[in-house]
Amino acid sequence: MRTLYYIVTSALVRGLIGQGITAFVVYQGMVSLRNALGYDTTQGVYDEPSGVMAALISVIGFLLAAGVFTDWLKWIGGEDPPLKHGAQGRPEWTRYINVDVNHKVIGIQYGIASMVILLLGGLLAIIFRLELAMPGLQFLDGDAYNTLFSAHGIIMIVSIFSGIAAMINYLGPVMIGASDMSFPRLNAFSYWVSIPAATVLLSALVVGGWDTGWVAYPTHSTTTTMLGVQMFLLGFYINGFSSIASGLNMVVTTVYMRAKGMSYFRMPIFVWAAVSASILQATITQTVGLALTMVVAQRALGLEFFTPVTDPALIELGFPGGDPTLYQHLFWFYSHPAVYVWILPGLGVISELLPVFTRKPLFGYKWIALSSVGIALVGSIVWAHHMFTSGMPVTWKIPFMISTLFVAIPTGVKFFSWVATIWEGKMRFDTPMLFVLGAISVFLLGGLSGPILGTIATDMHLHDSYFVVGHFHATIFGGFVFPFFAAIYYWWPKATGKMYSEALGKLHFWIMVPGFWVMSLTQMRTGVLGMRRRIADYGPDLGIADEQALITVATLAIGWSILIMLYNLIVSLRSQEEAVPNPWGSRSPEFMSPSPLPEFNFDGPIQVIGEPYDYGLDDSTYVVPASAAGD
Amino acid sequence: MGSRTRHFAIITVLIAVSTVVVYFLINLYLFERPFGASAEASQIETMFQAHFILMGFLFAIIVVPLGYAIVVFRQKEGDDTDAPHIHGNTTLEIVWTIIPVLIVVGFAIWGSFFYWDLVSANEGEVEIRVQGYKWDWTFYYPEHSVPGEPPRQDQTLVVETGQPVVLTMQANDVIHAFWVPQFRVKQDVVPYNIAIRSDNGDRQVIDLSFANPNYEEAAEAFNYSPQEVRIIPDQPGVYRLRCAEICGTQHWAMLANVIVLDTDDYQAWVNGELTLPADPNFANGTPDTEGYYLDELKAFCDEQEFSGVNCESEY
Amino acid sequence: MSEPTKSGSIYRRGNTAAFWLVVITVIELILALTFESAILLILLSIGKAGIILQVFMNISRLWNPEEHH
Amino acid sequence: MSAVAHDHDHHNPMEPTRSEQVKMNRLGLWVFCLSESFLFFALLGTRFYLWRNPVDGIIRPDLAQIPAFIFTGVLLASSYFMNRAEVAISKDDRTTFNYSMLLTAALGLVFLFGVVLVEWGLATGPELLLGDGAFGAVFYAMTGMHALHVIMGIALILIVWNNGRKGLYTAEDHWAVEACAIFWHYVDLVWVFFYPALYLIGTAIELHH
Repeated sequence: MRTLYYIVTSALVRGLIGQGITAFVVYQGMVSLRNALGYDTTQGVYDEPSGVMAALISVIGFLLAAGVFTDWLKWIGGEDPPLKHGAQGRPEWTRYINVDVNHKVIGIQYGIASMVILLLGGLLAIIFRLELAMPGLQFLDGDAYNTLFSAHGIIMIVSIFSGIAAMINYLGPVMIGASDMSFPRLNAFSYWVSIPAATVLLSALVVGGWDTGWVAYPTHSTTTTMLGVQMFLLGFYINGFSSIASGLNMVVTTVYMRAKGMSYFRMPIFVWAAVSASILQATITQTVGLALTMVVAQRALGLEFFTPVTDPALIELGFPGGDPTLYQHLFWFYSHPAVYVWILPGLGVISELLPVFTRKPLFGYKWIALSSVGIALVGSIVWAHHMFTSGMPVTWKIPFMISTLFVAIPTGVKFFSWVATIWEGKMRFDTPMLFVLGAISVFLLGGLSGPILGTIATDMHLHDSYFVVGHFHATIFGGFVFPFFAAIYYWWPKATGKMYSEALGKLHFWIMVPGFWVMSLTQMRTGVLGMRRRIADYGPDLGIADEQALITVATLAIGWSILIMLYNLIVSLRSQEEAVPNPWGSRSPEFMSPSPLPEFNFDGPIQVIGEPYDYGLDDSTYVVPASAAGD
Repeated sequence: MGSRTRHFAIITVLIAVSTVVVYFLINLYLFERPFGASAEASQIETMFQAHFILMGFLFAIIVVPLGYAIVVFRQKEGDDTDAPHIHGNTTLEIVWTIIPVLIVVGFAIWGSFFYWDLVSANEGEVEIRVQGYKWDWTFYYPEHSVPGEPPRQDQTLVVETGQPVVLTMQANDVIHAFWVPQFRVKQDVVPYNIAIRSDNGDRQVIDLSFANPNYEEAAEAFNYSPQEVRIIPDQPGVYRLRCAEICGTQHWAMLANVIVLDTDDYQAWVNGELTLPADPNFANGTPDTEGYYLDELKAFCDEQEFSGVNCESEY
Repeated sequence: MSEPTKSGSIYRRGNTAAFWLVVITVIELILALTFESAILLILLSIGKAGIILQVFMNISRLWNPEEHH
Repeated sequence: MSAVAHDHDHHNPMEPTRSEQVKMNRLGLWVFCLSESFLFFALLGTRFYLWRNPVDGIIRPDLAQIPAFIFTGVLLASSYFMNRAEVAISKDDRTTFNYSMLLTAALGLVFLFGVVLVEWGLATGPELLLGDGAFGAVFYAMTGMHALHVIMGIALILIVWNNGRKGLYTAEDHWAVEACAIFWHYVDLVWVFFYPALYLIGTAIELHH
């Protein structure tokens, strides 16, 4: 009974109820208002402008009901409320469903959200992979298929954002020796705004689905009659607030909260990657927000941003029409670098774990650190390579081809430095290390299939084909999924104080890596042979039926392996055995503290007195308590 | 021979061998290309080969040392000591930055000229207009039309061997994309004529459509330049045009036949003496697999005596 | 810290900045109606932005946080 | 299960001091401004991408110049008073602080109503319609997005004015006033670029409505 009471009165449940009520009230109010003004509100599954308004305001409803704004409202009234730490007299587990300012709690909240959303996105993928396993339409029609793959895309993206936020939030502050983020309340806001964003996004599936893919190119997105598109656009948009706020928070935290003696080039390498990703996240997210708003506005208000040719009277006067390629520029200006936001933290995890498991210093620390920044910078000026076939002038395409190829250089530096770290290293193959090696191999697949898409001549054949699907999944699995799993296994004993089963972890790895290789390479192969992306069916004339079946089998294998991981982790929580504080022999600050970490990470300020990765050097220390540093 | 030198000698040999093996695997099996039916296809094949060689080499240079280190240097049973303390080597870092820079610059310069060459106008090219709409394609042949009358149109793209063609494209609803894998070219097809509110609040549509008999004047007046792509078809056969940009419910079924004919057959088609296979479009009928039309195409191939490879490999 | 002369000069700094902002805005309008030079107008905007960033927004406090006390 | 060890001593041994927190707040606000700049640069990019034609190059709708000029002046004046308020609180001059804050908010409101009632023509009938191709779309998007920030700025000013009236800020510690000032000047800064982009740059195209 108490448990039920705690759940019902939690911020999560209150927020969801608040959001539902707000959405209902605003929607009904708007419909009545529009009826009174003489608009027709009976077209479509729901009245679109009213739905947009209801969705936007419902987010505020959620946040108010969940209590995210409580402290800020007090501040408006002239109070200065202190930060509330701890479970507020409730059991500890309720911290994860209530608004909590502790960065570790928020990190774990993000992690759970990420896994839940990952399972949902994976389920959708499995449904349409079963459809594609054979030529011919079996159990889905065009609209259902289009909704499923569009939802798979954006749901996975939300999952990835939660995943990197989990890693950055949990690890960022403790790795630099801080007690928390710079802005703990803003941090909580970042997490909690992503929940109503997700519900708005998922509501797209109930209000009619949408068939635009996650890119939502006009003029298809501005004219489609599948009304879920609005909820998709808004959900995507609102999730952007979360990205911007958490990016900003991490940047400021890194600048001002580092422990004494921790110069930028003595930070754990993951922090470099996290900061590079955070800078991108805090800035470029705005442009996709604008692009999405523009589509929403064109649909709901009639602002003609993307309608190519206007009426003759206006043209004769010299009035310009809209342009559908404008959207593509604004969208990819964000969405290409966004891929680097997703993979940089993952690449950081690879660089972080390699020295620990090879017992050797990270080869070329500064080069790896700066290559993260380099990837972020170069990655920001390559967006139009998604538009090589869009009808852009040739003179615009060529500079983008050149800048795209240059991404290979910082990425290459990372790869070579990893190999040099492993060379002559005394490697141990615990589960996290296996996933790191898997990540390197899979990211290599993604990396090597990149340049062929970057040169325009070959991209003309491969653009929008299944080759791109294979390439994209390889970069994201290699750059995010495998490192994320490596991170989960690696920091699990630190975060929970319990150890998972190595045997099950290795089983997970040995199913997932071959499964992914088969899936990705076969996707690329079918793409070269002529399979388009985003199609509900393909002809037997392409001769790719066997390959398609193989992809489906591989997808199922990956799905099962992830279930094994979840089983492994959940079972470990019930184990009686406590994990040792530093099972991997790491030098990183978080392993200097007990497991799980205390509320404020350390008993007191710490101080950096050496290099972070001096494995193999006797008498070298990285961090000590400031009180023991003796100065 | 020191152990370090021995290790490097072994991996050098392994890298060389792996590069060759991986290149052949990619080229002959993994990334098998569809039959090439245009001059562009053979041209682009050079670029594919260059990339495959690069892929093979880069794959080998990362995976071979990685695998070798895993096998040779792994922690031995009962050894708890750390590995040697090697924290970096600036010369090495500079080398593996500069060499990729050189490769990238080379590829960028070569790729730019290559692409420029690929899309430049060919001598004596004729225009065929391609219109994409939900969910089918129509082709207009101004070459075979009478001025002032509605242009000649067909649901099949028919081109002549060796005759350079410039395909100009427009969509009249949403963005579609023109892709014939055997030609190796792809081009988005962008909409042109959705009207907006005019003074009295109505919506108007101006006719910049290829179907307009006065298309040329209209295009000139409104400064309208449609998307274009150039091909020189060189292998007779039947191929499929597939829409490559998501465009709604039946995007997957937005297909058209592309038929490359030699000069005699092409003339026969111009004169209306050649019957073409049906248009594989399901937008107005029951969606079915493309297989339904394959027998018909096969029969057409046999009848035309198309050299086996293009028709056999297709169906 | 808050000597009258010094704070008076801070007020004056604001006055001067506002004066120049208005002057540039007038120049902008006149330029637009006579020359139609986009580059010149953008340069003038950047000048105005510089004044606002430096005088009104005190951007230098980011790297020199103590200067206003 | 718990990711955080039970710890009932809720005292943070590494809590940032007030001056450290203010430094962080300041950087945070500037990063936020940088972030917003991407939004406004994207809008400017949209304007220059769409408002052009093959004959004249960069173009703009021929909108009434005088009201736009006056409202631009009003926004500049409000920025001036915002600055005055911030200087006043830093030397503990409460009277100047109070009336300057109120004046800033009032001038902000004048600007807002100027845009909404006159430029959008809600009072006088619009020169430019929402659906007038790229002209209408970009004009309403840019002024609308800016007006949204003006509204947020005015709300912030009124909150800070109210808290200042209660005596919550001192000459040494008035971060809220500084934050409010930076945000308000930022809104002005955006208009510095939007005003010429919308009203001055490019060949004027006559409107018929």
